[in-house]
Amino acid sequence: MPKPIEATNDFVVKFANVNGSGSASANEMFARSILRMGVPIATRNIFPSNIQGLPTWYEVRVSGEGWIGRRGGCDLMVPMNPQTWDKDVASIDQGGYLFHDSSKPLPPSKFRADVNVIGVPLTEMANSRYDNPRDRQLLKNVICIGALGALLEMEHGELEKLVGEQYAGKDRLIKPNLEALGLGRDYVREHLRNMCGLRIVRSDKVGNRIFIDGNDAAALGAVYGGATVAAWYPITPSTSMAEAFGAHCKKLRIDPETKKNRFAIVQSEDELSAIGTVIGAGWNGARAFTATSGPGISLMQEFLGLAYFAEVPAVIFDIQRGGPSTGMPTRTQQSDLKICAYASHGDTKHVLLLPEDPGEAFEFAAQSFDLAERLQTPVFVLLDLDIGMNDWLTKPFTWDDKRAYDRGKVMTAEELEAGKEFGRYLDVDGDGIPFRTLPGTHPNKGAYFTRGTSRNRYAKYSEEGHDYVDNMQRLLRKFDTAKKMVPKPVVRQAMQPARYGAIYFGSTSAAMDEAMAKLEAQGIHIDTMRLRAFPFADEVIEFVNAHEQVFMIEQNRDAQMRMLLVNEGAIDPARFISILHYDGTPITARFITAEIEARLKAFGKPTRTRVVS
Amino acid sequence: MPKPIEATNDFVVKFANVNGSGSASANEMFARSILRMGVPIATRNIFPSNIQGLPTWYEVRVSGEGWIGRRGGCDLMVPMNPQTWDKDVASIDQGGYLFHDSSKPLPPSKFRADVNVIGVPLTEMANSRYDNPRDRQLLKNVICIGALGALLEMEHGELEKLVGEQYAGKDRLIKPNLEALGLGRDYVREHLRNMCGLRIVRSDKVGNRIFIDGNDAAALGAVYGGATVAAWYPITPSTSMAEAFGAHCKKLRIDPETKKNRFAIVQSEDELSAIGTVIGAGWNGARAFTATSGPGISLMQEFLGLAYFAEVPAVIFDIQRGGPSTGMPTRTQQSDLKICAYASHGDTKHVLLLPEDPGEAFEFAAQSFDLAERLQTPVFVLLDLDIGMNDWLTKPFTWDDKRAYDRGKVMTAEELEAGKEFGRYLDVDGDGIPFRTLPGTHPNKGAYFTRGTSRNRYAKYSEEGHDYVDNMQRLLRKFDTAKKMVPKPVVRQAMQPARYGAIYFGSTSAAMDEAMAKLEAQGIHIDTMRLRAFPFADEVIEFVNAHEQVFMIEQNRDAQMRMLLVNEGAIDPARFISILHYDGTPITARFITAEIEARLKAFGKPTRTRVVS
Amino acid sequence: MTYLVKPKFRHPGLEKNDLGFTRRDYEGAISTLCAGCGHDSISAALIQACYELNIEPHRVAKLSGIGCSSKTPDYLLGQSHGFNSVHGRMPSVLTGANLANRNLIYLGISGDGDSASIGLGQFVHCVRRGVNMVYITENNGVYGLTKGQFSATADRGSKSKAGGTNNDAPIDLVGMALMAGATFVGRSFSGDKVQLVPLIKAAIAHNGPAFIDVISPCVAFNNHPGSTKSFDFVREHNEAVNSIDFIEGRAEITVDYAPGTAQDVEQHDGSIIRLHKLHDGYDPTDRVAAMNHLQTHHEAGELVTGLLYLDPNPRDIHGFLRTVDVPLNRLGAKELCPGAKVLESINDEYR
Amino acid sequence: MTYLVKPKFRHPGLEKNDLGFTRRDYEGAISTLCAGCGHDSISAALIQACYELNIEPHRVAKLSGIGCSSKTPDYLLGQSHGFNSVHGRMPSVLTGANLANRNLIYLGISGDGDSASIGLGQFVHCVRRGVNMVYITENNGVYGLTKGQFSATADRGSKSKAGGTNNDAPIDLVGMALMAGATFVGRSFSGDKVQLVPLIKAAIAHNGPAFIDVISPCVAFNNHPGSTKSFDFVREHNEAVNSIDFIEGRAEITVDYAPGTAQDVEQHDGSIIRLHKLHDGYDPTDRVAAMNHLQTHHEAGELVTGLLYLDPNPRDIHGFLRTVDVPLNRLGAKELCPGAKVLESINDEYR
Ligand SMILES: Cc1ncc(C[n+]2csc(CCOP(=O)(O)OP(=O)(O)O)c2C)c(N)n1
Ligand SMILES: Cc1ncc(C[n+]2csc(CCOP(=O)(O)OP(=O)(O)O)c2C)c(N)n1
Ligand code: SF4
Ligand code: SF4
Ligand SMILES: [Mg+2]
Ligand SMILES: [Mg+2]
Repeated sequence: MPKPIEATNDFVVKFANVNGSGSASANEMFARSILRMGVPIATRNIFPSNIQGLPTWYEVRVSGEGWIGRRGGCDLMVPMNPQTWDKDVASIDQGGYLFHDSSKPLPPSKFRADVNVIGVPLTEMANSRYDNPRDRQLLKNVICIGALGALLEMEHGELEKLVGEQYAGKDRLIKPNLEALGLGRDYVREHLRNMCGLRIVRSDKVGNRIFIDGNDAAALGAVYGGATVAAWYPITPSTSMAEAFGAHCKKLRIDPETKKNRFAIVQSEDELSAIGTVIGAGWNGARAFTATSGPGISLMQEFLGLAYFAEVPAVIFDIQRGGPSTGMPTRTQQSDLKICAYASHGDTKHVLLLPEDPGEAFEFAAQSFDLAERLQTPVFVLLDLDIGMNDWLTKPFTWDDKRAYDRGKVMTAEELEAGKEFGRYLDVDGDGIPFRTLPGTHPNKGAYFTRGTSRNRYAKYSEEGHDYVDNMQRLLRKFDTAKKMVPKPVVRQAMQPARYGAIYFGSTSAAMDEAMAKLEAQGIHIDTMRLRAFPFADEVIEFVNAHEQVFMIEQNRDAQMRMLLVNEGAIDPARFISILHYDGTPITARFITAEIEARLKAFGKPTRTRVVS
Repeated sequence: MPKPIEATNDFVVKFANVNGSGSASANEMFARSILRMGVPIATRNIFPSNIQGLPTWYEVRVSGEGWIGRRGGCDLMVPMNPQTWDKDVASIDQGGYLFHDSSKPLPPSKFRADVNVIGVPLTEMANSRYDNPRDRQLLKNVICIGALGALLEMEHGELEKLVGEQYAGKDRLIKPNLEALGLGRDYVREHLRNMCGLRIVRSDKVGNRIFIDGNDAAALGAVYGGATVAAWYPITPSTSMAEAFGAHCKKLRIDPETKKNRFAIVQSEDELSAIGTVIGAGWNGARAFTATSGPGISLMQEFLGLAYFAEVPAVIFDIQRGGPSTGMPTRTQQSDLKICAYASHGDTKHVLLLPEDPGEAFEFAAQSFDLAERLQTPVFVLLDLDIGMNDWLTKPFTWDDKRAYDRGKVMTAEELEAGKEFGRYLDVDGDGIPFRTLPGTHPNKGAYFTRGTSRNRYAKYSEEGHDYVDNMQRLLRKFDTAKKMVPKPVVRQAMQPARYGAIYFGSTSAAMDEAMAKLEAQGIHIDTMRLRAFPFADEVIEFVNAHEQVFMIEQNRDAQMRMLLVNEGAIDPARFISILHYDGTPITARFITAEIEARLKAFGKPTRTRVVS
Repeated sequence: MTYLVKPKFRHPGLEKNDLGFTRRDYEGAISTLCAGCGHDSISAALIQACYELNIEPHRVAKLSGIGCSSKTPDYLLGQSHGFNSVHGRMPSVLTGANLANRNLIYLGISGDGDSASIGLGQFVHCVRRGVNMVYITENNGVYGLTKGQFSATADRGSKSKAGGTNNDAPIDLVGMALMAGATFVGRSFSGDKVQLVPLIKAAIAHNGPAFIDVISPCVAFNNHPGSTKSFDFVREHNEAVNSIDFIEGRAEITVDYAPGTAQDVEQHDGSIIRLHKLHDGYDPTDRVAAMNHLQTHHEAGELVTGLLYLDPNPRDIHGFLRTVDVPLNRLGAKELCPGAKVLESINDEYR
Repeated sequence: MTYLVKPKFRHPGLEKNDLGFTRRDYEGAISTLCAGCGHDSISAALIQACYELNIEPHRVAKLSGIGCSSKTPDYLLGQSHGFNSVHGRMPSVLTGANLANRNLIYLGISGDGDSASIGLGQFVHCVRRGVNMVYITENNGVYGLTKGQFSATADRGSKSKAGGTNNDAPIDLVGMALMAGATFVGRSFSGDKVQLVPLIKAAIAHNGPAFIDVISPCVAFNNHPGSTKSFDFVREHNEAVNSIDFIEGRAEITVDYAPGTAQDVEQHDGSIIRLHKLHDGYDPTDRVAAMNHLQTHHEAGELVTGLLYLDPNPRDIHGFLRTVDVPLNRLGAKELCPGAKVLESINDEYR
């Protein structure tokens, strides 16, 4: 028997459950109580594409140091699903703990010699205390949490407080829940003292951070960003973003006098319709968005080309999942970069925003509407399932009340009346961005016909090659303008001058921070750059050129971001070393460090003098 | 007045007409009669997105040397459309000829001093000879051709022979047409002797070549390649390919006994449906294709990802037009490379075939079905409007009767019965290509469930990361196998060892041949490589690496092929010098030579010693 | 036969409507359609209806898909914004435009290919959401712009110009609209301006999804014997259930009709549709009966035209969604952004 | 209430059908749907129908889109090939499969979201082409797999589990199928196997587009009061127009029925559908009357079930296209490739 793992505020607990069995709320209560003790956590739901009956897991990483990427491994397993028992038990780290419902005896073959078994007769306890089968099921989960809390020496009061908050208003439910918590705690105190080397002690590392999922955050960002029209078609993992937008609007967007809605949400019949409605609304001057995932992006391709070419603002939230095709609908990936950046047939380029977490999802969501209206083009906000559907610790949202919406170049009735020249596709300012007018603006000035065909600067249909080329070149100028408007990359200089750089983006961020700290501690110095948008600011290219070799970390198979960098930045691909993680699980610091270490080993020690020129 | 242009078998005649006015058949007769004199020609229709009333042009390049790319410029203009008269007259080369209907006098301001005016009172002649308005209109065009023939000293007998062939069976029409031809000829002989320095003399440069448009050729290739199911939705410029397939099938694919059809053509309700039907048929073992253009490719994205991931054979003919969006529907471009090569969300790669002319369109069309079934994946045949809708001189089609269709790895009932192991996604041969079975094959062996979700090697649904990764890596291996199966690039070594290379593909070929000959004649030596497929064979990358700088000639704005090369070949983009032509007209040798010369001038003389390392 | 010459807009001097606009103020760019195309007559009818209704031209938004028919918005109401979107997907674009600004008049113009082939789904779904619009299909049974292939409204057995026979069952857009919950449904003929203009006027006054299927022969590709969408065929088989007068709210009603021959229906905005019954017992406010009538007569080879169904008190999408009266595109940060203070308390909910 | 427990397939020993197959030979993988889901009962009915009809399991091809309902082909006929395609686009895939091999039985299984929302266009167009298939929608009024949003078949005013109200007019798939030219149209209820099994059998025997809309409650998201697709609601409002017996061609007909109470309709393959009339005067061979009946009763809040329409002599797409009798996927170069000699003369045409 290996030494039992001992750890304080630094371990992984994993719950194995059956989909639809109602364990989620107890599990989340467990996680949140750790947060309330000031200890950072990262939680991840691993769920199937199914409504009821298939296995789900809930991972809680406790990290006093504040690493909120997925860690991998498991120190304490709570396998409540007989279907996956064997696999779950097998996945425990050596010396780890197996916390199980010991009501029914299991043969020894079902356990492992190198794992510490902790049994609590949860079902027995629940059945002997409660009569109603529903109570038995639900409160069993609560007993379990009470027991776990005691095992990890958590503050029981925090669990109790959460029960109070959760059932505020439904007071009838508070007492049995508190009691169940107590039952679990008492059993452990009585029978299982000092059985577990894992513990949680109060800390102050959470600070004022909030714990929220990215879809919810992005939806709130859309409310703050002034979105009024949303059109969407349900698809995992984007559905909860559209639904959260509705929920926020119902609270925040009701006209106080008339009680009417300052928003319109349409559940479209499919994604073609959803993006069409967004484009129609954008054309007519409302801030509009859709939320979708890969298959939806594929279906929107034709319309996206129209919006690019006819220059209509639109915001698309793509909550990326495992592709291609239906792929792994409940797994995470960063594999829609190419189809978003170059959406549609013909020559096109689109703006992408790449938030790293729910905090930035809120920010970028709000900003995307300014960008879409300023640039008169589709703007993609690329989340992924990991950010979108998991709760993340993130800095609290802020808003500057002095911030005004940038509605872009919209010519007003007054300007038209005053005789200002209007040419819908005229590059008056040299930035490639023309003025537009909104329908209904002026009785006899400024009306124009919007089309997806070639036309001249005054929006008249034209099949002349020079009109077409003129327009296509202006669109390139506009894309150049976008470079300066999108969020800048974030650079972190290593503690010593570094030959190596690393580039990453999106949800890789949390794992990357941790990986870099580990490598730095080992004396491996790497400068990093986090991309936050496409097109790339000039400093992105400069960063690459300033390093001999650049690790390019992505969560897809085909190194899609590398392709964008190489193509748009005219960078020699040989500069890049791709590190690709694409099995559908969130990337881990362990994976990144192992990969980087292996590559460096292959090159020879990183501290040696330059070997590549 | 500049010297009138003198040229034999080397000039451009351009007809300006009104869409829908019935001039096409006379113009084509003019062109074909030149061919019959053994003189190579290249003809191009320039037409609007309209049915009747807007301007069209028909360009006939006469090239004794056999250059069949578009030349540009105009030596002899036949402006029959008052709407575009000014523009047409302005477009004549200095010293060129304006051949017009002089029935109505025009003010001198309508002519040019530096252009030779040749007037024939076509309307007057037709009206005085014919009573019926329809005859007047149609036969005026024939008089015109008779006159032009005489002007260029063509063999009148060839025109007469063509009339006979065209109206074979409608003998009643032959006489008036012959008469009209004669009227035109006689007028010229009488009034306009020696007015024109352009002439056509019999030659033997046409040889046994045929004159056919690429859509027709591709359709015939599909017949020879064994396509039985076609599903399509009309879209310019692909419509005529689908329609030609139907026409060929009606002649070549009727069961001689039952008179029933050995083909099924469905005019689908849109492109999503068309590709769905192709995939359904391919899944069920028929050779199936669709024909479309850019907007259709956009709409097919979701299904293309399914076919990639579920590994279903499908052939897609994309007759490219000007994008993005509806773009320039009646103009040519090579701008669907990226959306085809990387079609759909998630990580995907697709096979592209790139014929240079109708001859290769026939070949590749036939071959595409072998590739699709062998590789069990979508195969794109990329034509463009220039190849697809214009008649080209091309080598005659050939077929080897010993050639068998490669139906790929399909496990038979006998093999299953004999106990051969079947795993739908099992890489039995190490080439990444698994076996499939067809529905209905065997009563209790080999059935499987096809899906777009992740699954294991035995086609069972799986959300396991390792099953997913295993499958995605096999797909990469399969793509690697494809490299060796697709048509090889065609290399042409310069007469002297060359520092510079040039890469091109598709319809650029004709202009490129001519440009290279011209440059070579000037002592500029460039090796060239014509790409014929994606993925790239290893020699493509080797070619690039063997040259200091490589001109990359494309008919799109964003250098899409360069992107594919750089990304897939890990080539430093700095090696490429992009030459991009994308105004919707076919690229010309003049454009290419001018661009290359300009770049070389900027670098310094090409014969100097190496300046770049 | 006037329909064979390109329709010319007559400009009767400086005749002005109540707003002071002449007919010319409602015209657009010069049509590039074929001489004699039915679609041009529909454009003329739309121009006339808008002129007579005293609509401010710039308060109309014209939307279409792709096709000859979908080009026509460019040929009318030059002072209105237009949007020639993508093939078959105009309904969703119109829906979005309407949501952004409820105060304009939305004119959706489409073809049978655009709405019945590629666009069938969007057409039906847009109607079922109750979008307030006038949706017109210029129905010629073929794809004009791609040169005459059958569209989904072509009748089974009808012959193409090239000699082919249509095998697929036809889609009846009027039936579809009725099934999808359209609250104003009419059918007319491009050659019958007398019927069409008041229908359009009534549809514009209607405060919900108004659909008019206008049979509009394609002279280039579908006007031959054997076609069921030719001028001759339509004239022969046209069975109007009623003829209508459209009377704006404020107009006084003076004429009396023999009982049973006319029926007045008042719309939501006070306008009155006076129906002169041509077909015994046809009640256009009874949806089920209307559908039955249509099916029965279609089976008998007749083309039923007129105002086929009307719900005089429809609800539109803004009513369903309870949106504010101010157009959403006019709201600014003041109305839309909850501000920093609210955000602080929201943060608290996530701790 | 048996429908609340997960339907179990009973295996009555080794009972075999005429081909020697047991019921187990018609089963598939274990269902992963919710316990009590209506869809599982439909799978059971399909299994039973195929067993009773003595179909060779591998001669069926099962196709579906995406959704809980679209997963079910995996849970039946494990010896058949299946194709779980993309959302809403199964009809086009099935069309292609059918064209490739006319000799299999094509079973299209879909949901209301899959066929009425995203897939409405494909559904209608597939039907209008006359594809020979059995097309079943497992209709629960919601998107089960994405957790309970309204689908396009939800009735206006019906309430979601989360408390929302549906504003959009419902799509009646049966009405759509009838309008689109389906030659066999039925509606049934997942909880009524007695009605459903013979309907499926008759549909399989039908040589054209056969459509059955099966109301199939979603116990997870749409089985609450206020839903019009709950078990209780359907039971209360179910109005069967007939009940049917399906009699295979070779079976002898022995029983006599009181005149006027039963009607025998013979299908193309000789099989007989015996209709026991439950609703006076309902004639399922009269399409227009069927539509009228449906509309009238739907308006009255009733759910009309049974065999609603049947054309006993349909034509299918292969008939329209005049394809050869041999499946196209069996033809080889010999039949398909015209060869080198022919090519030479083709070359000549282009000189
Ligand atoms: C996605 C897409 N597919 C195909 C086309 C080609 N196309 C243009 S118009 C048209 C059909 C138009 O038919 P209809 O709507 O009936 O209009 P009509 O020309 O008959 O008035 C088609 C197929 C297109 N523009 N876009
Ligand atoms: C293109 C696309 N959009 C959205 C989805 C997500 N999605 C999966 S199933 C489904 C709805 C299924 O509803 P229905 O067909 O009624 O089946 P049910 O689950 O109710 O049986 C949706 C929207 C998808 N898979 N693909
Ligand atoms: S082709 Fe037909 S629909 Fe198009 S403009 Fe001509 S007549 Fe009209
Ligand atoms: S969610 Fe509804 S439709 Fe899906 S399996 Fe469960 S009960 Fe059936
Ligand atoms: Mg049409
Ligand atoms: Mg459903």
